[in-house]
Parts: sequence; structure tokens; C-alpha cells
Amino acid sequence: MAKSKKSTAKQEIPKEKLLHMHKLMCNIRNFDEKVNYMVKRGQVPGMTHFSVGEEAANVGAIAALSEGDLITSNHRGHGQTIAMEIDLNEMMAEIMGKATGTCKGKGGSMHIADLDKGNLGANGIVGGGMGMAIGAALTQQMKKTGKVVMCCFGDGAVNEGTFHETMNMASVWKLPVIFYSINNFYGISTPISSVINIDYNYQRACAYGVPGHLIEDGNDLLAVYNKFVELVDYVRSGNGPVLVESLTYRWHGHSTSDPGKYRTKQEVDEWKKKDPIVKYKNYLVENNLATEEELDEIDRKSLDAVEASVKFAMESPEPTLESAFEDIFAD
Amino acid sequence: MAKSKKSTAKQEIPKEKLLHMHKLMCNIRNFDEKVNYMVKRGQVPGMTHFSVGEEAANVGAIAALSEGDLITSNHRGHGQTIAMEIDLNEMMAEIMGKATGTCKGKGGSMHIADLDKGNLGANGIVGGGMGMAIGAALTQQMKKTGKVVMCCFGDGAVNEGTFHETMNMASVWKLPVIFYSINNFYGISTPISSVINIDYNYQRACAYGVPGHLIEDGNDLLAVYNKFVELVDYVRSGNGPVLVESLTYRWHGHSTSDPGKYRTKQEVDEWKKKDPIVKYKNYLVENNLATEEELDEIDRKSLDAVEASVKFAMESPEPTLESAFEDIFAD
Amino acid sequence: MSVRDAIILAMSEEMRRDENVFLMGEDVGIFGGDFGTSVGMLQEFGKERVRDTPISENAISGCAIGAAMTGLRPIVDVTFMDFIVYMMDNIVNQAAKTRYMFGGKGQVPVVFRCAAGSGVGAAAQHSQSLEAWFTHIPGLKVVAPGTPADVKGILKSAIRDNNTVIFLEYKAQFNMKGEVPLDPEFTIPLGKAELKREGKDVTVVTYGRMLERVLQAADQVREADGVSVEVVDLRTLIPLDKEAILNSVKKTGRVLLVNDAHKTGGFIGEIAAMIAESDAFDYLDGRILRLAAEDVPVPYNAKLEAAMLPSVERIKKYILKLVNKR
Amino acid sequence: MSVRDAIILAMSEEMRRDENVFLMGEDVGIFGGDFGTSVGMLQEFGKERVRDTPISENAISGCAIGAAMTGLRPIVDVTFMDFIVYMMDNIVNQAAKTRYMFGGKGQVPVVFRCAAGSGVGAAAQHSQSLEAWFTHIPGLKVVAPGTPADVKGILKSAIRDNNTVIFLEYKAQFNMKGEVPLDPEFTIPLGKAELKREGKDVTVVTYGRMLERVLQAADQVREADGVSVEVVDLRTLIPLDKEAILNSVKKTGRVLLVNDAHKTGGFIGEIAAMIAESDAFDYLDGRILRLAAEDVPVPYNAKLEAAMLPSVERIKKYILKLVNKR
Ligand SMILES: Cc1ncc(C[n+]2csc(CCOP(=O)(O)OP(=O)(O)O)c2C)c(N)n1
Ligand SMILES: Cc1ncc(C[n+]2csc(CCOP(=O)(O)OP(=O)(O)O)c2C)c(N)n1
Ligand SMILES: [Mg+2]
Ligand SMILES: [Mg+2]
Repeated sequence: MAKSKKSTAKQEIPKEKLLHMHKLMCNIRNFDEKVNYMVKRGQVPGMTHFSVGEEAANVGAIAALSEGDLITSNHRGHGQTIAMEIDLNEMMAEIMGKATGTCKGKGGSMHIADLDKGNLGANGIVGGGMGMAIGAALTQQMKKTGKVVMCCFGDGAVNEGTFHETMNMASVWKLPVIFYSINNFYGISTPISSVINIDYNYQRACAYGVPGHLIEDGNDLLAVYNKFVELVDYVRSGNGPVLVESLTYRWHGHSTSDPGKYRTKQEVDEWKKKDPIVKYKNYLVENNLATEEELDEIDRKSLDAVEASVKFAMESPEPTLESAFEDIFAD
Repeated sequence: MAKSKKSTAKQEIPKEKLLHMHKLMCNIRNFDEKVNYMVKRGQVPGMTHFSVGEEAANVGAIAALSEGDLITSNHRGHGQTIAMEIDLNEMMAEIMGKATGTCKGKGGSMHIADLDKGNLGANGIVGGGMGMAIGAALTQQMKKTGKVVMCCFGDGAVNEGTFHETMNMASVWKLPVIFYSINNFYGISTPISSVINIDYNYQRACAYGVPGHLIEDGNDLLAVYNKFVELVDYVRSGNGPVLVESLTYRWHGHSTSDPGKYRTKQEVDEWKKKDPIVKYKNYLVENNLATEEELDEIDRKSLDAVEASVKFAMESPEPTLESAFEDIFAD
Repeated sequence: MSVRDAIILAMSEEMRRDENVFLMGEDVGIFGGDFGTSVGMLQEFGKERVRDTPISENAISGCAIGAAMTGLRPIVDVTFMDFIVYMMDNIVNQAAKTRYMFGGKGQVPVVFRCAAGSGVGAAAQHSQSLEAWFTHIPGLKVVAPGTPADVKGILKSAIRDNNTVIFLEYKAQFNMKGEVPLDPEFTIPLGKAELKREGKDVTVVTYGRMLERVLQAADQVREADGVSVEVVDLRTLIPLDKEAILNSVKKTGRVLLVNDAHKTGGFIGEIAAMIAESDAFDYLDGRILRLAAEDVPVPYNAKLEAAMLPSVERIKKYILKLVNKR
Repeated sequence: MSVRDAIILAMSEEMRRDENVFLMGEDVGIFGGDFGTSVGMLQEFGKERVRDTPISENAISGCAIGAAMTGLRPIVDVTFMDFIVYMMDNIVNQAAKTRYMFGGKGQVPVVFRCAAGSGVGAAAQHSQSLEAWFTHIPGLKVVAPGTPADVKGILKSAIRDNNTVIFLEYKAQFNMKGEVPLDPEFTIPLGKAELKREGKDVTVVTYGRMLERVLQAADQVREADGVSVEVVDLRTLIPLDKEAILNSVKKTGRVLLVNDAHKTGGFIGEIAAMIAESDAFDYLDGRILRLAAEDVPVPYNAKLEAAMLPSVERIKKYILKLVNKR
């Protein structure tokens, strides 16, 4: 099973794309930090999970997809959704429960979706998106669209039975789907090492006759991106599914309220030193692929966009009571 | 992953045990052929699944257990139950739905259990016994009984999510449980090769960090027995679970009614030539471990016992209507 | 035509009509389905569209839902309804809620065909009618037709519906025969009950497997006792045709509810409650009676198994009790 | 003491009393439970008996059942009740039926503690009260206490019971406070309702989360409108204390049923049906009214979420409607 290559842009990624990926990482960081800020002040009404620290693992993977490809995600879906370039205004409005939100205020953080852009939705059930992912892949196969599906989940999710059943079905039917385990080392408080008896999740690929891949530095945007370019190509070519795992870390608690006793401050600080955005910035600057000013400017604009989204959300109306009774059935 | 040894009795199995295992195989064969005969004549009221052809895979495994060890089984549970030395009268009565049956006529073929003897029951749900098995193993571990649990299922059952979750939990907690896949090459009409993308089920052990074992000739009683002696010892010693697979074949249809179009007569006939009982008899006689007469006499007695069980069942009363309303809750 | 053939015909017609429709499930291919409900379809439609699956109910249901969200229209053969236990997340937390949670985007047109009920000596884990679970979940439709023609018409509508539909078929009735329209455009709208008998003395509301017995009982009491029974056959449980039920109750003032699921927590309890809170309450001349399967796991023994269900005799007795004839 | 502390106390007392009792579930250890309902227990009882699990609801429930069949007495922290979808086979096809299928042998003493209901802005997949599913399955007990004292007493009885018990606790009420007896031998028998208020004009039957609102409503209408409300708090749904319900209905002749689960197919429908088929029907002075959560998936927006549930105001309105006061 192949291991990932280190940072490199030798496949000549256009500068535009390089900067765009930086922007997306900034968007995730700034958006989630802002939401976290508001959560702490009681300005967000519901449960949220943040992708801060996991920006590279999200952006690098999704940047390797093409127009028309699809994803499913999980409760920690902000990173993927933003990488799929959802409208930030609508996303913020949704998290604040407003009528202008992605889901008209009825879904919230755990259910942000964008079907038109191929995002089949975040999911509150661990493993809940896996079945959908292989089904979406079956559609691509039967309709011969040439599109692939990326199924994103955490490390703890690999212990759900649905992981096993869907991996196997995808393998047997050679479905165009990438199973992507974003390993942040914990499922809530539970270290992944205490709930599997192998070293890595990607090794489970052996049980399904599919290739397994590890991206050891999931905070290295280009390592993630390069690996995914290769895997997306493999899957799109009709070879069936793959299982891939990135190692990364979440900076914040599991969810809105998390006493955090299960990991040390030291461990968290170590990981903060491996900040994926700083790492990427340094790489671009050191290799003369972008200037610090350019990158900071992108970050500033991103911050502005996030602030604008808050304004948009704040000024948006609450959903009407009647709207609660709509959208249950399709015509 | 170790492969099985061929027939051998060099671990000096006492003659009594050798003959006893023959008797148990005859009991399974004779019992199920008799039930099949009655099913065809409409004398059996419900759904049944037969172990004919799979006698060695059942008896060899269970004969390696000790007093106090436990098993769970599946819909095709006759073989295991008889190997666990259930009372044949009560078993036949149960299959005929009589008040004197193992389950008072309320469970039938798919729910025969004998909790006192450590048989936690057949199960109508594919994979339904796996959770129970690891739970029973947890009890042995927490109470330090030194007993092990054998969890029996088919080949198709490895695609249930519960297989994955229970294997993993057993591995992580080092539970004393043997996962045993009796591979008869089909789940109803579906060839196992069409629903997994690896060669054998036992190879899935890799996903859980547990040893996987293949018994290539699951119709060779002593090959099965010897392997299980080794595995039971390994598991009893506190090393955690194993996954083991025997290759065998069912002679009859999946269940009571089965058009059988999914496999050729030729294939079935080939397997009948590999009759586990004939193979074992030949081995014993050729190695002067028993005479043909002795063995035939055992077979005859077994037939008598089966006939007696039919008589017992026939003469037994139907359960009363009131009994249907009993046994729902424990006091 | 038998119920079995009506099912095959309905699916086949819809698969001819719409290439997005396909069938998936365990042993639906060469085996022709655990209950023979897809015999011959592999030959006509091929392996892609009559799709044998691993024994993986969770993946089957999840795959169907994902396929439906992206443009296909899967029919899932659940086989024994009891196995739906392994599909609950996909049906309840995903399919039923997706559109709502996404603010009205997306749809999940899947039909889950479930072989329900007792009657084949398969005991407690293979004999359940679990429709009540799904009627409780907003976002799902639930149907249970009781004649071969209704089976065909309702199944076709279920396949054409853009929502997830739980379709009950009864293992004890696959061989039940009746007239079935052969017109491929024959459908029966979901949400419409049918008066299978008109009457003025007593209303009996039922659906699915029990319809057959209710009709026998109704005909017999009419003949023998001169009691005129109105039989309201729901066919669809969700959406529920409340109007049909309430109109009949207002007309007769007496009502008996019958289903083959366990009594406690069964769907007929919902109907009783719905009547008791409506204006039809004021028309009632007596208690709202229920007849259902006894609250015990289904026993294996054939006599006990049969005795756990409402019989024609008991249905008659209850009807007569309502009109004080006995 | 809060409901949360009552749960911790009940479990801890029982674990001290009986070494076979243990707790298992996701994050019950150092995290102290998703809702803090096992804070401190790891420290007292250690990792063997306060057992963190993988995210494997099927294995958790199966393991608990197998352990129970062989002599242990597990308590499972299901956390959000919505996740019980992955436990359905083990609970419904195995735990509920094992003893019956085996002809009266074996028992499965497991308590499944389920955090039910809405109220924390967690939307449709984290807010369900699914008790109706389990009340429909013979062989299971179902309980839903509504005060800290009842939580303690009922949970202790559930742990001591030799059957599988589905225990509902409400995420919106973990901080609710009340007097709780500290006597380790204090228990409340399963199957006994309690008259939380005696009254003569109207009966309100409720359980679980809605009790608090019903009591407020009852007190307010007594005060403001002079209506005397009898509040029957079921606490246990299965086995159901029918006598307590029917006696009260016979006394008052008017009845309102309230729960926080969806209306259609909810357990109060069963209660309405039970009343309407009983001799209490003849004592009824008016329709049997129900108030329940609306039949929509639980929306995220806090105002909508709140509006989907029966409010104190609406409960009062329905009570007054029954006595024709408004
Ligand atoms: C079926 C189910 N079980 C449990 C939960 C509660 N839960 C939410 S997130 C989570 C941990 C998930 O861990 P992981 O997959 O590693 O994702 P992460 O949160 O670390 O990104 C758990 C147990 C759930 N939402 N769904
Ligand atoms: C959960 C569930 N799904 C499907 C079935 C129907 N079913 C009964 S036996 C069987 C095949 C099992 O195959 P295998 O595990 O290989 O056992 P075998 O019958 O070959 O011994 C199936 C699909 C079931 N009983 N339970
Ligand atoms: Mg994680
Ligand atoms: Mg098999």
C-alpha cells in the first residue's frame, strides 16, 4: 500500500489554483473560528463541530475533484462544504437558523448540503453518509457519467457496520467511490488506537480487496492534493473504490461543549505548531510561488467574507412557523 | 496465516472419542435426512435448514470444546446443536412443534437452544448470534471462568455489519471467542465469490489484527478437529479472538423450498463424492482405528435413535393455547 | 392472477416504462426472490437492473437511497420484513428526513417491499408486521394493499411516487388470486381508501392481510344475521384517508378496527385515537373495538401461530357484539 | 438533585450493590457520557465496569445482550435515542424474543438508557422520542419517568428487572431539579402509574418530558379557572397501568393525552384506543384529546423546534376545551 509523497507542486499546479486552495483553507479557518466565537457567546442556537486544524485534509482532497463529482460528509462537515465552495452567507445563515440558510434554517450545522453542487450533505449519524455515497456512485456507474463520489468520515466511523457493508458492496460492484477517513485521532474522547487493533484505518482495505492509502501528513495540503489527484484518476478509470486516510488533528473540542479531559494541552499545542495553513504559506513563499502579501491579502478577504456572512445571517429573517410544516414530502 | 493439517490422529485421540465423533456425524446425517423426508411429506410445519454434507465442519469444531464452553449458531443450526449433544427427542419434538420440544414448540428449527449445555441458540437472523457471542465471551472474561465461546455462521454472513463490529470489539477487548465461518460456497443462491472481493473470508481477520485460519478440507473431520484444538487453546489462553473458516458444502437446498437453479447437478455430485462421513470411516478403518462393523453398528444405532425421536415427537402432545401466552417476560 | 404475479407485473411494467427503475435485494436474480416475486425478471432485464446483493441490509438500503437521491428509482426487496431492523438508520434517519433537513431539496424515491406477517411457520423472527414503526416517522409513506389488483395498482403508484414508500406484502398471501387489470397505465392513487363493501350498521376498517378475512366475515354476517357491514379498506396508511374513515363511522356509528400486527402500539390504535378525537366521536353508538394479533412473539407451532391472529369467526363475533346481536 | 445526578446515583448504587451490574457505551468513561450522566463513575468503578466502546452500536447492544444471557446485568448508554436505529435487531429480534423462542429459558436483563426528545438544537437526527417502536414489541419493558425522584426509583427497578428495559431520559431535562430520596433501597415498581395531582373535572395522562408542562398547566387552570385536573403520570409504558388510567377516566369523564413524540403512531394513540375499547368509554363526556409533537421532522431553528411541541398554553387550552370553558 502506497504511502503519500511530500509537499511538491511539480505537477505544475497553476498559480490560480494554488492561491485558490489557500483561500479555501482560510475560509474554513476563519468561518469556524467565527462560529466558535459566536457559540461561546450563545449566538448560535445548536450543536456544531469545527474543522479548524483539518483544513488541508479537506481542501487537498476536494480540490482534486472535478465539476460534477459528488461528496457525502459527516457531522464535522464545515470543512468539506466550504471546500466545495458553498455560499458562505447561506451557510452562516443556516448555522444561525435563518430562513435564508442553505436549508431554510431547518437543518443547521449538521445537515448542510448543496445538491446542485454535488454535496449530498453533512450527516448527524456516524456512518450515515456511506450508504448514500455508494448509491450515488451506483448512479454514476449505471448512467456512465464518468463522475466519482468521495465519502468523507472520521477515524471513529470505521467501526460502524455500515463502513464494512458499503466498502464491500462498492468493491464487489467496482463503484467509483473514494472512502476517505479523516483521522484526527479521536472519536469524541475515545482514541482511535483504543478501538482498533491495527495501526491505521486504511489497512482495513485488505478485507475488501481494494487499495488502501495513508497520507501521513494530512496537514500538508499538497501531499493530500497530489495523492488525491492520483486516487481520483484511479477511481474514475473504473478500477473500483479505494480507502484513504489522512492524519490530522482538531484544534477545538469535539463539539460545542467538551471538557477536553481526554487529551493534554501539550498534545494540542504540538499539533497547533503543525498548522496546515502556516505550513502551506511557508511552502509557497519559500518556493517563490506566491508572496506573503498576496497570501495575507487572501486571508483578509476571507475574513471579510466571513464577517459579511455574519452580517447577512444576522439581518436575515427567522423562518416562519408555517415553513416548519413544508418540505416533508416531494410532489 | 496458518493452513490446516490433513487427517491425522497422531495427537492420540482416545478411541472412545474417535467413535463418538463418528456417532455425532451419523446423528446429524440421519436426523436431517429424516426431517427432510418428513418435510417433503408435509409432516414438518415450518422452515428448516439442513446440515447434511457439513457434518465434519460442525462436529470437528465442537468436539474441540470443553465442558462449560459456549456456542452461538445460525439458521442452519442442527449440525451444531446435535454436535453439542442435545436430546434428539426434544429436538425432533421441537421441529414438529410439540409441547415436549426444546422450546415447547414455540421456537422451531431456527431457535433450538440449550442454555444449560452452553448452546445460546440457533438464530433466524443472519449475523444475529454474533453480538450474543461476544457478550457471552465478555462474561467469561469478567468472571474469569476460563471458558471460551464459539460463534458459528455461514459464508454469506461475513457481509453483515455486525460481523465487522463484533469482530473488532472482540479483538480490541481480547475476548475469548472463536469466529467460525462455515463456508458452503453459497448464501441461498448467491455464490460467496460474487459478494466478496478477496479469496476467502478468513482473510478478513487482517482488518482486526487477529489471526485468520483456513481449513481447506472442511469435510475432513480430523483436520477440523486438530485445527480447533489448537485454536481453542490459543483463545482460552487469553490471546483474544480468531477467525477461522472451513470449506464444505450443503447437499440439500438452502431451505425447505429451493428450486436449486443456481448450482449444477454435477457440482452437487462432485461434493457428494467428498462425503465427510465416508471419508472418516475410511480413514479409521484403513488405519485400524476401528472396524467397519463397529462403525456401521454406530450408524444403525443412530438411525434407531432418530426413529425413536420421531416416535417420541409424534406421540407428544401439541402445546396448549394458553402456553402461547407464557414465557414472554422473566419474573 | 396471484399476488406474486401482480407484483412481478407491476415491477416489470414500471421497469419497461422508466429505465431509472431497477430492483435490488438478496437473491432477486436467478433465485427469483425468496418468495418468487421476481421470477423471470433477470431474464428480461439483466443483472444490472435485477441486482443480487451481498447479505448487507444496511448497504442495500443505503445504496438505494443514494441512488434515489441522484436520479435512479430503486425497488428494494427486503424479503422478510423482520430484516428491516438493519435498515432503520437509512430509512428513518436518512430517507425520511433528507428533504426536510435540506430545506426542501432532493427527493428519495425508493420502494421497500417487505414480506410481512405470519403464516408460514417461520416463528418469531420471521413473522412480524412492523408498519407501525414507519407510520410514526414523518416523511415516509406506508402502504398495505389487500387484493391482487390493489397490489398491482398501489405498487405501481409507489414506484412512481417521489418519496420513500414502505410497501407491505404478505407471505401468507402470495398465492391469493384475483382479477388484475392488465392495462399498463392502471394505477391506484396513494392515500385513497376504498369501500370494499357498503353498509349501514357497522364500519370495519382494515388493510393488508386482514382484508380477506374481514370481507368473509362481512359477507357472512350479512347473509346469516342481516347485519350490513361497511368495509373501509385503507390500502394506504400514510397518507391516511381520514375522511373515508370518519364518513363511514358517522354513517354507521359503530366501528371495528382489524390488523395483523400486534395489538399494543399497532396502527389501528392510531385510527381509534383519530376517530375518538374527531367529530365522528359524537356519532358513536358504542366502543371502538380492535382486533389484532395477540401481544406475544409469533410462536412456531402452526396451531398456536394461527390462533394468535383474528379469525373470521372472531371478526364476526366482534361485529355482532357491536350491534348487540350476541 | 438534578435528573443527571439522579441517574448517576441510581447506577452507582446498583453497581455497589451487585457486582454484575456494569455500564457500557460510547464515551461513558473519562468523558463522563455525552450528557454527563456518568461523570465520576470511571473513577469509582474502573474501566472494566465503566466501559468505553468503539462507535459500534450494533456490537454494543449485541454484546450487552450476550453478557446478560450469561449472568451479567449491563446498562447501555445509547446516548441520543436516534442511534438506537443501529440496535434494532439486537433489541427487537433478539432480546425481546429470546426467552419466548427458547420456551421460557434464559433472560436478558439489559437497560438501554436513551436520551430522547428535542430541545438542544440538534435537529431531526438527534431529537426523536421513539418509545412507540418498543411498546409495539412483546417482550420489552418501556419506561419514561418525569421527575428526578422517579428517574432514580425507576432506573433502579429497571436495573434489577430480569427483562430488557428501554429507559427514556430527556436531553432537555438533565438539569431539571427535584427532591430525590437518598435511601439506596428506594425503588419504584415498574408498571405503576402515579396520580401526580388528584382532580375531578379532567384527566390528563402523560409521561416523561411532558409531565413537567402538564403539571404546570394543571396547577394554572386550577388556580385561574377553578378546573380540577387529575394528572396520571404513567412512568412505565409497558407494562401499562391500565387500571389507573381507566379509574381516572371513569371519575372525570374527560381525558387529554400528552406526549413529546410525534402524534401519528405515538404511544398516546394506544392509550386513546385502550380507553375507547374499554368500559371507561361509557363514562366519557367528550372526545379523547391528544397533544403531541407535530408530525414533522424536528427542525433546527430554536423557535420552530420549540413550536413543534405541546406548550403549557396549549395544554391549558385543551383542558379548558374539554370542560367547555373556552
Ligand atoms: C450512529 C452514531 N453514533 C454515535 C454518534 C455520536 N457521535 C457524534 S460524532 C462522534 C465521534 C465521531 O468520531 P470520528 O468519526 O472520528 O469523527 P470526528 O468527530 O473525530 O471528526 C460520535 C460518537 C452519532 N452521531 N451517530
Ligand atoms: C438479516 C438477514 N438477512 C437475510 C436473511 C435471509 N437468509 C437466511 S439464510 C441466508 C443465507 C445465509 O448464507 P450463509 O451465511 O452462507 O449460510 P448458509 O445458509 O449457507 O449456511 C439468508 C440471506 C436472514 N435470515 N437474516
Ligand atoms: Mg475523529
Ligand atoms: Mg453459505
